[in-house]
Amino acid sequence: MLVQQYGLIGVFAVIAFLFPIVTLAFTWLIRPKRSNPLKNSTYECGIETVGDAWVQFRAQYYLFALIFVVFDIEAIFLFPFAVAFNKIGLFALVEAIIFVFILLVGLIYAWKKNALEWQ
Amino acid sequence: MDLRALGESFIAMLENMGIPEGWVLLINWVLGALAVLVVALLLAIFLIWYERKIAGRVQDRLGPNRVGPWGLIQPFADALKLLTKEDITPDKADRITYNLAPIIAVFHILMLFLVIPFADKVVGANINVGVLFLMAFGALGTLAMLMAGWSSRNKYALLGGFRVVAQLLSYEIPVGLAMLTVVMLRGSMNLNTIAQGQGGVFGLGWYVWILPAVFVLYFVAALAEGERAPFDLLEAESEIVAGYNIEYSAMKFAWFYLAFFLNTWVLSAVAVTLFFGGWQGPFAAQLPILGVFYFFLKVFIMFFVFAWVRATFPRLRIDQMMSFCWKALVPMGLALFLAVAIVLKLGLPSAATNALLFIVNVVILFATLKLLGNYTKDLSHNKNKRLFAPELPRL
Amino acid sequence: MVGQILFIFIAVVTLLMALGVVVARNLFHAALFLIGVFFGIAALFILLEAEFLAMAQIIIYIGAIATLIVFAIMLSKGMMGRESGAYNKQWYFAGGAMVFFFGLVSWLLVKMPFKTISAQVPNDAIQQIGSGFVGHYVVPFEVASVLLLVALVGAIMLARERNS
Amino acid sequence: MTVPLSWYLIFATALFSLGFFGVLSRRNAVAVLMGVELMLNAVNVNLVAFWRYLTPTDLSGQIFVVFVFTVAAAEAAVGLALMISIYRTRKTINIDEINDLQH
Repeated sequence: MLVQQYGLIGVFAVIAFLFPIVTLAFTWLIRPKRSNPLKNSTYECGIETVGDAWVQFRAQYYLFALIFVVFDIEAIFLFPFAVAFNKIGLFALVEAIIFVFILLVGLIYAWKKNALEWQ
Repeated sequence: MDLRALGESFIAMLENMGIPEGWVLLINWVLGALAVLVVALLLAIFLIWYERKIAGRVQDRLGPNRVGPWGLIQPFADALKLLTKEDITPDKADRITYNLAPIIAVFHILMLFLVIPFADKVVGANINVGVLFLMAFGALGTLAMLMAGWSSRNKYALLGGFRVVAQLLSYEIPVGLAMLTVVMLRGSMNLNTIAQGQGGVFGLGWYVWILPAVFVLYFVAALAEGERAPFDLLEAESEIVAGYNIEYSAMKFAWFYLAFFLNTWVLSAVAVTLFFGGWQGPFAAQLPILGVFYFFLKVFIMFFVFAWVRATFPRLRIDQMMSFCWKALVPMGLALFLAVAIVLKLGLPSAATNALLFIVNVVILFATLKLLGNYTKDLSHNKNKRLFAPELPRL
Repeated sequence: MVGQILFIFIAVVTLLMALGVVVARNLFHAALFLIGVFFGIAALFILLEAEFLAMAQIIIYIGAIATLIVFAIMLSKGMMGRESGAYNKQWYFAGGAMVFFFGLVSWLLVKMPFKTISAQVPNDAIQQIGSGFVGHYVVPFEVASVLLLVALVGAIMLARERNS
Repeated sequence: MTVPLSWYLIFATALFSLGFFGVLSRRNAVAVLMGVELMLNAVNVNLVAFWRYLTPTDLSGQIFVVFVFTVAAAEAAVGLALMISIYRTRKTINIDEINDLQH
């Protein structure tokens, strides 16, 4: 059963990956190629580009990715729990609630520290 | 006509021709994969026309109407144009990453088609971790946009990349929480099993009647996941020109465009599967082909709602959007998850459980709306605070 | 037979990607290679019939950790371009240590007999994992959430900009 | 189950060695972190392979891997936050230039 399903996924993954490559190669054959330096320069609202594009950004943005990672892991723990939910007892539910509450403390901490503000 | 019987008779025919078993399996897989691919591409072509038509009607225009009857051939003309356009790669761009990004964007969206059940057991791969599969390959899309944003070496593109991280990653959490609640109710991550659990006459077994607030949560978060207005800040034309795909042209741009439309379709299909019974409908059990019809009907209605919202609403500001996700949707999702878990463990008869779930959902939904409403009302008197950045309610 | 060919193919590609992670001068390219490695390992998990872990691998490693790494690279201007000196002075020593370690451990592995048993993976594997979290492994389960909380608090403290 | 267990173990060893090399030889702290991730992944492959070949009916092996995931994610989050913090003050994250504690 597992082999049946994942074999299809494997075959499809190869096809889905090759398909855009093949079409891109095909358009490379038929499209016009008349490039010039001006055309290939970086776009910046029609004016000359100022400085390098890879500039320093504020680390504030990083915090969102960080909080996301923590909640993502939480989801990985809770999905098997949800699947097993009908089979487990009341005590297990209490444990899961404690688990969620500990993470909720993290969310509230981030909230208090203004880590959830986009500035 | 039974679709599964058709497939089985085809396998039997191949085996009768004396082809070894392994090859039959391989032929089967390749044919199945090609079928899913063709369905996805035809859908993309049709969806572009459908959305443009809806947007046109909403805004009191006609939409495409020149090429073919009702402009139906228009997307083909567009595709042909994009195929033959000159493709510009900026000199400064990081070439490998720049070319890889659209490929990954298409790859991830096509993979998502594999686990969506079109009718009972008519699904590419009927795996037990279907919901996780959606989350896993959905996350690849974020990565494709990040790659595009970084490799273009353009300030707007990089800024778009940062917004991608902020928006798509953040809104993945409410989507995941909504899916988690449904999984808990059904006790399975298999999407076909989830759809099967929503039988009943006239759609009374649909989970949207039991978990309305969870559906609202999913829908709002899905609007953001699909980069649709009012959450389309990734490619806000008036702010960051086009965001991560600013330097892309011709076919590479077309791939991002296609991924965008198919993404919305997949989000609608998942909404239908999780909350609106998937392929369930009158006589679908007797006649599986009807299941396909019902499924597509529901998905196109759902897609219509997505397109309708996109054509109607103005755009939010980015700080409002991030606050809304983390300070309203995530707490609401966690509260729903815990409340549903507790109600399910009370051990009431199933009718009473369902009624109680509905009440709990409505209460949480209105409590969230009330808190948000109070907060915005507060703000209109207090001009120093930023609109729509709710603070922790005092307990 | 088919399984062996598949394994060799995946293993070779994954190891080449891992080599790319170690030798790529451009950090962003190294991160892309790392994503390839994660993907290859997810494929190996499928071969080992651990479908839940394969999906968790993609969600956590590619969706979260790799994104975090890519994002950190994007945030620091100096890291985005080509590095001048990617290796430190002791790289030849590290190479020797690596070859020695690999030789020693694989020699031991070939020598060591393992009593393998061939049994089916239970059908309700995910359910068993879920009840394991709240059953036998409840203490690590709660400790994991505390660990995540501490990581969150620590990382916010570190990455926050203090002037505001 | 046509693939012998030792193949997986040797693969994991090779992956671990490559990560080890990365940790020891790279100057950039993010590259070092990537090496650590490779090593953790090698450990995961070992855990899953042992689970599949030695105790396939007991799911403890898989549960352990999920805990390794958690630790890896926490490590990456804090490590990268540390690097961003250091980068902000020093404008470099080359490990041999961050040596305040040596003096």
